Amino acid sequence: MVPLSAYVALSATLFATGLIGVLIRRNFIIVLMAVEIMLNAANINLVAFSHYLESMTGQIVALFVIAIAGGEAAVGLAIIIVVFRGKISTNVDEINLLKW
Amino acid sequence: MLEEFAFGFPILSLLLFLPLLGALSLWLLDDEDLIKNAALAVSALELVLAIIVLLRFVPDSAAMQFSERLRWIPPLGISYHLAVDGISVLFVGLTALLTTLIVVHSCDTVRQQIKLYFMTLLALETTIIGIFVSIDLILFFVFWELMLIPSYFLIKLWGGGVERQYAALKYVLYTLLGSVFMLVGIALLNLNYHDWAVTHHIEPSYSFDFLELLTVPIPRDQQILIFWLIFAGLAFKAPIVPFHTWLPDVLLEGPIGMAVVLAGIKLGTYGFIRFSLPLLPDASKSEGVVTIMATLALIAIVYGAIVALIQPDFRRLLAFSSISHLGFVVLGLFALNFQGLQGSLLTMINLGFSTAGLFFMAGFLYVRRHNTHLSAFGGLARQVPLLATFLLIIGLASIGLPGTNGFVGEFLILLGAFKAHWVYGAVAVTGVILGAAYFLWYYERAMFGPLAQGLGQAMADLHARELFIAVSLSIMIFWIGLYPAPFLRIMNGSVQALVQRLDHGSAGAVQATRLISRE
Amino acid sequence: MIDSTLLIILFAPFAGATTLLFVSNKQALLVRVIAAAAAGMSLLTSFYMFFAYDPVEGGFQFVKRFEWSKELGIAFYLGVDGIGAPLVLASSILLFAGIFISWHIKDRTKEFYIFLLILAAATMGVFMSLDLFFLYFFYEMSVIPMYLLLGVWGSHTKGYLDMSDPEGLKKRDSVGFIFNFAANSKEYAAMKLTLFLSVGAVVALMGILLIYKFSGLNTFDILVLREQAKFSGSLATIIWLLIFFGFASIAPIWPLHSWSPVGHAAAPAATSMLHAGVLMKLGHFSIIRIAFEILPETTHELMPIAAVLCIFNIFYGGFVAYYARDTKYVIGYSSSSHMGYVFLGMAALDYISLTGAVLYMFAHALATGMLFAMAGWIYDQTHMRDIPSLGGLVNRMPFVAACFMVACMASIGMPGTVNFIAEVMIIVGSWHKYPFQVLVAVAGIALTMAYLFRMMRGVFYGPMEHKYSHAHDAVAPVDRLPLLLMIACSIAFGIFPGHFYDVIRSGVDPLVTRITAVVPLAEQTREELGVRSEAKVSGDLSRSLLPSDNPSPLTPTRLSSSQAHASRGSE
Amino acid sequence: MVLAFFAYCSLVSIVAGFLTVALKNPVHCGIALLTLLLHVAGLFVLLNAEFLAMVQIIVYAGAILVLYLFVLMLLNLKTDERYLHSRFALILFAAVAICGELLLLIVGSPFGGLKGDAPTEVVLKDGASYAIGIKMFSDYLLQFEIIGVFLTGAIVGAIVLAKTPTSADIDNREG
Amino acid sequence: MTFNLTLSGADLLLLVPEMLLTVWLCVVLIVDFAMPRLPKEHLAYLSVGGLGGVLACLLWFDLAGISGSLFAHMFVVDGLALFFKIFVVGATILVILASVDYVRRFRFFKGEYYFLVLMSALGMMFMASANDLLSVFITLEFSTFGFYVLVAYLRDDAASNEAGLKFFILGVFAAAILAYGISLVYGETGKLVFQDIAAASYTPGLVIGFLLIFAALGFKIGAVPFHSWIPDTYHGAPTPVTAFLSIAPKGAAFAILIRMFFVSLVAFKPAWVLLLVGASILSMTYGNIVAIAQRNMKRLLAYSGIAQIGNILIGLAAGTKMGGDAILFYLLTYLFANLGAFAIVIAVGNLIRSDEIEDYSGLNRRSPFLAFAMLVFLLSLAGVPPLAGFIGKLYIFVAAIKEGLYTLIIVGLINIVISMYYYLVIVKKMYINEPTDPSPLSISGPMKAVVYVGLAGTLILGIYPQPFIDWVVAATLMFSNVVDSTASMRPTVPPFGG
Repeated sequence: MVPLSAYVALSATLFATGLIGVLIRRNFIIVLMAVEIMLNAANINLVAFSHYLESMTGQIVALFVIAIAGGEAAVGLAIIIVVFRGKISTNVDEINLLKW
Repeated sequence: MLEEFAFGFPILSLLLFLPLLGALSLWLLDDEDLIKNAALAVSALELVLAIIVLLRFVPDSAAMQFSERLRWIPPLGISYHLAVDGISVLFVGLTALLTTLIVVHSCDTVRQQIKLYFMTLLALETTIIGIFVSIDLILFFVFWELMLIPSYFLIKLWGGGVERQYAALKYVLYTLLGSVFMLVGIALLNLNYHDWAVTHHIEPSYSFDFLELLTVPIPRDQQILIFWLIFAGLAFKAPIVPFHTWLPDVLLEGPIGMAVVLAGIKLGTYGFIRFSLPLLPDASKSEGVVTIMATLALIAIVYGAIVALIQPDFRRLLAFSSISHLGFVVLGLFALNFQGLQGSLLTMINLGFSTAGLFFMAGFLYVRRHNTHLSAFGGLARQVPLLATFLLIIGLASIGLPGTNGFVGEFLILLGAFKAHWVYGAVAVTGVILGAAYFLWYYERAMFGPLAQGLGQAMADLHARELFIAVSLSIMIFWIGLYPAPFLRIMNGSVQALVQRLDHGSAGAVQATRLISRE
Repeated sequence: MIDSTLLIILFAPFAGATTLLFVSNKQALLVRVIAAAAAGMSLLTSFYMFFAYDPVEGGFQFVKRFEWSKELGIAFYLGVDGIGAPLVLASSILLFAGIFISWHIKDRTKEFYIFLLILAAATMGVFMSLDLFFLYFFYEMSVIPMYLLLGVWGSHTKGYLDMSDPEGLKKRDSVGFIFNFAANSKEYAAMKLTLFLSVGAVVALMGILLIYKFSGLNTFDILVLREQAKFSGSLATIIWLLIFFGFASIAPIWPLHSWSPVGHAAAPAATSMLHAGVLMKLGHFSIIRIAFEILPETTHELMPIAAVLCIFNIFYGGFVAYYARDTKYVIGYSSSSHMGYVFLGMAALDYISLTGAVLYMFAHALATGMLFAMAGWIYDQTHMRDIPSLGGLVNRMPFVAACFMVACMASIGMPGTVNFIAEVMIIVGSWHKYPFQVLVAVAGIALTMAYLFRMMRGVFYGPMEHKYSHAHDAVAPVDRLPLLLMIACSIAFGIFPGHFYDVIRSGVDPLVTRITAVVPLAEQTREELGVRSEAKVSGDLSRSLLPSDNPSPLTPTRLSSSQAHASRGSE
Repeated sequence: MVLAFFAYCSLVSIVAGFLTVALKNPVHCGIALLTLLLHVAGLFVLLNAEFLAMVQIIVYAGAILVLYLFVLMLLNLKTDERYLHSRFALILFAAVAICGELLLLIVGSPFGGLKGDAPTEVVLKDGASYAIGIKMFSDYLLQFEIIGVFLTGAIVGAIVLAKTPTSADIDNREG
Repeated sequence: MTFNLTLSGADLLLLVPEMLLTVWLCVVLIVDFAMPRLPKEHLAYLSVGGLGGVLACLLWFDLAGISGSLFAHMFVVDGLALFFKIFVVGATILVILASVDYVRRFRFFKGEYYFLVLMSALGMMFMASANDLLSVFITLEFSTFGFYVLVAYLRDDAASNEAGLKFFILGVFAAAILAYGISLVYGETGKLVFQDIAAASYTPGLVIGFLLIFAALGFKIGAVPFHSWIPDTYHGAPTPVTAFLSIAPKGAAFAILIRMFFVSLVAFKPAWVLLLVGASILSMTYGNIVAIAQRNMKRLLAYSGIAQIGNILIGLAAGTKMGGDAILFYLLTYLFANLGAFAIVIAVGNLIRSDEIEDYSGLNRRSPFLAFAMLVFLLSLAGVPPLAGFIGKLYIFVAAIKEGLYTLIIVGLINIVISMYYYLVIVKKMYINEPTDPSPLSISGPMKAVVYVGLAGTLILGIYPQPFIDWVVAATLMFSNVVDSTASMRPTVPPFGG
């Protein structure tokens, strides 16, 4: 039997990977992908807890997370397309009309 | 509100406010002659009132007479308290007389803003009378300060000199600087009254009333402090020597009327004899105070006389002679004996005739030459004999020639001074000698000798009004000189009481009055 | 109708301001008339309030209370005591005068009057608030109108730095300059003023909040806090310091004063009047109302701080005023200097001195109001505030010159004006505790005299430049009315201060009793407060002073030595 | 066996996750992400969540990731020369430190939440899909409906942003 | 595993406002499609009408005291929820009215604008009722996605696109963090409903979970250090959207924060008070100091918004019922003042096509009404009596001082002065400076209505706030037992202690 902590450790590793990815990558699309990794990390957690806590709630939350991710991906990619039309770039550094 | 009319009729209030009312009524007039006559009438009426007061005054009494009392600011113990006694009553008459004479003199000499001039002058008279009749210290202070305002304008607007602005400001500033310290002194008297009441659990309250303040003892140290605080105010006004620098400027730059008032009415020394000495007897007779005051007085006498000696300008000369004379007065005061005090008091009155008279004379000269500098004169005796005569009469009075009023006063002072300490007397005598020297020397140079350049037939002798002034003054001079008894009798009672109080000190005297008032 | 006197006083200006919102700026006369009517209403009611105030009864009168917020313990609680009443009166007098002083403002008249009315009403609100919250509410409310009034309608000292003396000395080299640097912009002045006041306000707010918390009463009601709030030693000290320095910054006490003259100088005349006349008094008043009422012991302990600082106030302000070259700076610094007297009177914590301090606030409001009004007039006529550049204006404006003289006299404390009474009281009351300060104060009076006369001479006398020959005197009744009103009040109250004194005293007495735990001296006869104990004394004296049968009290005649001895023993 | 499958899936997931973040070419990143998603689905199977595993593959891998790849193709992105954020070193240091601590704390945490009403045997009896369905349409009905509205809105939003407007959409009648 | 859903008519009644709005936004969308010739501002009035109905319904709920919970307590209708729903709907109405002129600038998809605004409003209404972490996650994302689109709505404007992109990236990042945090909390407690979580013990997983959730919500409200999207997004977004974004989501997020801290985490109060104090101090100070340097009105309001959030966090840090009341009240004052200020920015922006502060020079001469209204709003934001902001700030401070948060209050007071400065700089520009172009400005009817509502709200809340105070006090009644000031007296539990 796989211990719960293994799942948690896996999820945490993935979350950390995604987090670092979001923070260091310049390309917006890859940043979005890193966010997807983080969401997946959350899902692993949820499903694992659902299993070990013998409650369906976790799975349902995971399902909603997937749905939300889908909706946001649609909107987000639309935004990226809009920006791309204007600037021909998807890099964080180059989108600097507004100073940080 | 009104608590008492000792006389049955508020004659002092009338005396006090008549000139002010006159001044206000002048405002309504437009015609110049009418204004002059009205001003004359007002001042004459005032003089008549003053004479009535003098006649109804009970001589040889130390009591406060014609007392009027009205609560003004009860919680602080400030009241509208008017009264005269032997010390102050003569000054009232003097003021009324001099104002009348000034009005007479001004009818010819003042050319511009006549209405305003007479209004200011009459207002000034009110404030000066106020100073003399106030028994409440705050009321006194009020008039003391208010006097500055008409003075300031008189000097500034009608002064003859180019530096009159400066002189006016200097006068007001100096006097005010002193008076604020005097105010503290007055406040301290009040506080002392209060504290004494608190510690004795008697009707604790504040009071600025001179008579009530007399009823409490004051610790000696505090007396000395208060003395010097009040001294600051009085010394500037008097002026006592190191504080005198405004005087020559004002007398020179200001109009004759103002000069007459400042030189003739000795407000500063009146303050000493009215308030400082009776309220602060222990301080007044303390060795330090006496020594300092006497020293200052002697310095004033000698310094004033010497400086006067070398003045080519008549009015400047008079200014320094006035300082010198004031030295006599102060010396007499701080001789602290009956003769000295009486002499001082009389001299203060005398100066109102002699020094003021000399200023009138200077005015007469000024009208004729628009200058009082020696270079403008010479050989006048032949040209204007009347003027020369009266100048001599008044001048001799100022020197103190026997037979004139000056002699009586100075004699009494010297007597008092010798009695106090022979050195004082000895030094003071040199002042008399120098006094004779500077006046006579100047007189000789101005009146005799060759006729000055440009001094032709244009020079007219005294005309009627001027003659009136000169004669009035001369009458007074000879009256006091030959028969001073009525005046001395008026003073006697009060001066006697003062001397006794000085002897007893404040604590001793107080017990008596408190016991009396409690019966 | 219960008693809505205070509501009328307070809300008449607000109502006026609201009405003005709906009036077009083009109808300038209507705007002015509405403003004047609102202020007049307030003024008349203030006079009624002041004279209807019953000093025998004392305490807070005309009280109005509306529950405002139960959760926070706030009530809209109005009432005046003997300290608030005169200051309300002063505010309404200055507001009314200010309306007329500003009669000729052309630029955005409506807005000007709106802000002026709000400013004045807010100050009145402070003086009548019995709730800490509303006190602070109105206090803070008065700041912003100041900003706009200064910023929009204020004046610069144009090219001040480049101007030179008749002697050819650059202004910037003169001694006065170091105190006035960078002050030639009205925006700067307005911002500085607002920020200073805001800092002071938040410091005070901190103190108020601490009172609120540690009283544990869940109320801002000053009367309740006064009776029930107890604070431990160090806490009370902290609160007191916060309250004191928070409010003293508007007063302004010495190291915190620098906004004030700058602000005075930049402000338009009516604003300077209100600013110097009443706004600065908010500080003193609030200290009295909060620190004195709620923290009496601490006040007793710490008030000497004010006594020390007031020396600097008096001297520093006085000297800078002496060296200043700008009419409004002179008056501004003189105000700053004179506020030292108020602090002195407050610091002495004596019945008389505190009464004097309150009276002085009133007196100073009138005197400074007049001075600023006329400085404003002169500026309007000549567009010049630089004293050496002016001169000889007496020929062009004799009426203003005469009024200026009166105002100077009042400011100096010339007898006959109410300032004199106040000064005497402060001196009398403070001597016991602070003799040195009293001497400084009287020297300050002389100093005041010096700079005011110096200014008067520089402005009104001496040779006049030709370019000022178009300057006008205040001839029209609307121009003369405010000046005459202020002069009349100053002199009338100076000569008849009886009611005034009684009113203030009725407010001061319980306060000082609480603080010093010394029973007021005439406590036994308080019920006959109007007459007090003097009646008896003077009765005795009048008997003893009849001239005919009594000798002068100078003469210690009828006293036998044994009697003297006995009485001396009893002493 | 279970352990080996878990080990396989988790290791591949981690590597794929790392590659997603680290690779230069966005398309390669997408492929790595796809790998990750598929292996996570495997983990779901391991946890008796077969319905979720299918959703993961169909929706996530099938729809969302394809969308990504489609956009990448559409925009024709090239490999980045400098692919890291300009301030990456600092951020990386901080992020690694924070993540490390996070990891330690989380792994050390007990995660002993209250047991629910769906023990494994019950779920296995009717199947995970059934269990999810029951839950979804009873307790979580509202959220489900909200997601429905959300997805509608998302479609409209995406269209509004991304659609090339036709002349009918350009509405200048009102100025 | 049995199906046990029962919904009575009374239960459904609780959902009526949301259902009404859902139907209405579909109506708006359909009307837009079906009647392409309909002037678009009619859509705005249509939306406002629908929202008016929702508002009426909500007010009826509030007055009639209708409350309850559905779906295993995951959807609650209580005073707090109703307050925030009214808040959100009110803000939405005002924003739609303020948008009418601005929407004319869009070249296409004007109708969808209103649809998306209503969509976001719907999401925020659900947020107000969310009582479990799943609902929090879903409704948060629901309300935010609308903003992603709205912020980037000016498709031809690079700044708007960029703003949308930044907002989106950080938004989904926050969503991922939120999801992960929820998963951890779920793992530690096995529950998602706030009340159930409250029973949980104190473990690192739970702490980290809540920290992550707080971080995500911090992104939402823009508290430092999660504020970085705020200035750019505010700057780039269409101004009405900025206005909307600056108010409604904040309110809704505070509904969640209040529930989370006051219900779930009440036992750990000493720990999170420190956290909130830190966030509050940073937000206030950073926001105000950076605001001083701003040259653009929207950016300035963005930074001032960060500072205002810091102020509101003071109330949360107080952690008492009174703190909650103060937050609600402050949000109300903020609603009127901030929305009013933005309305003016929109109006001026419409007229002179600029948001630079410099271009506000002499506004008083060009339009006294606008300048005066702006003055009132800015001063209210600065906290000057007799305006609403003053009461709001005071309420917050009173709540905080009762808990002894002296440092926080001192910092808050200092910040009032700092903020006074930059608000006054704008006032100076408007009133003292001379306009470069003195032509007068006038604004349209709907905009005027918004400004009047803002003015009225700002003044009424400042002068007679008692009814509103009563309202907020009633709205947080359910916390009076949960959180009281004695909670702070419990022994401190270190956040990461063993």
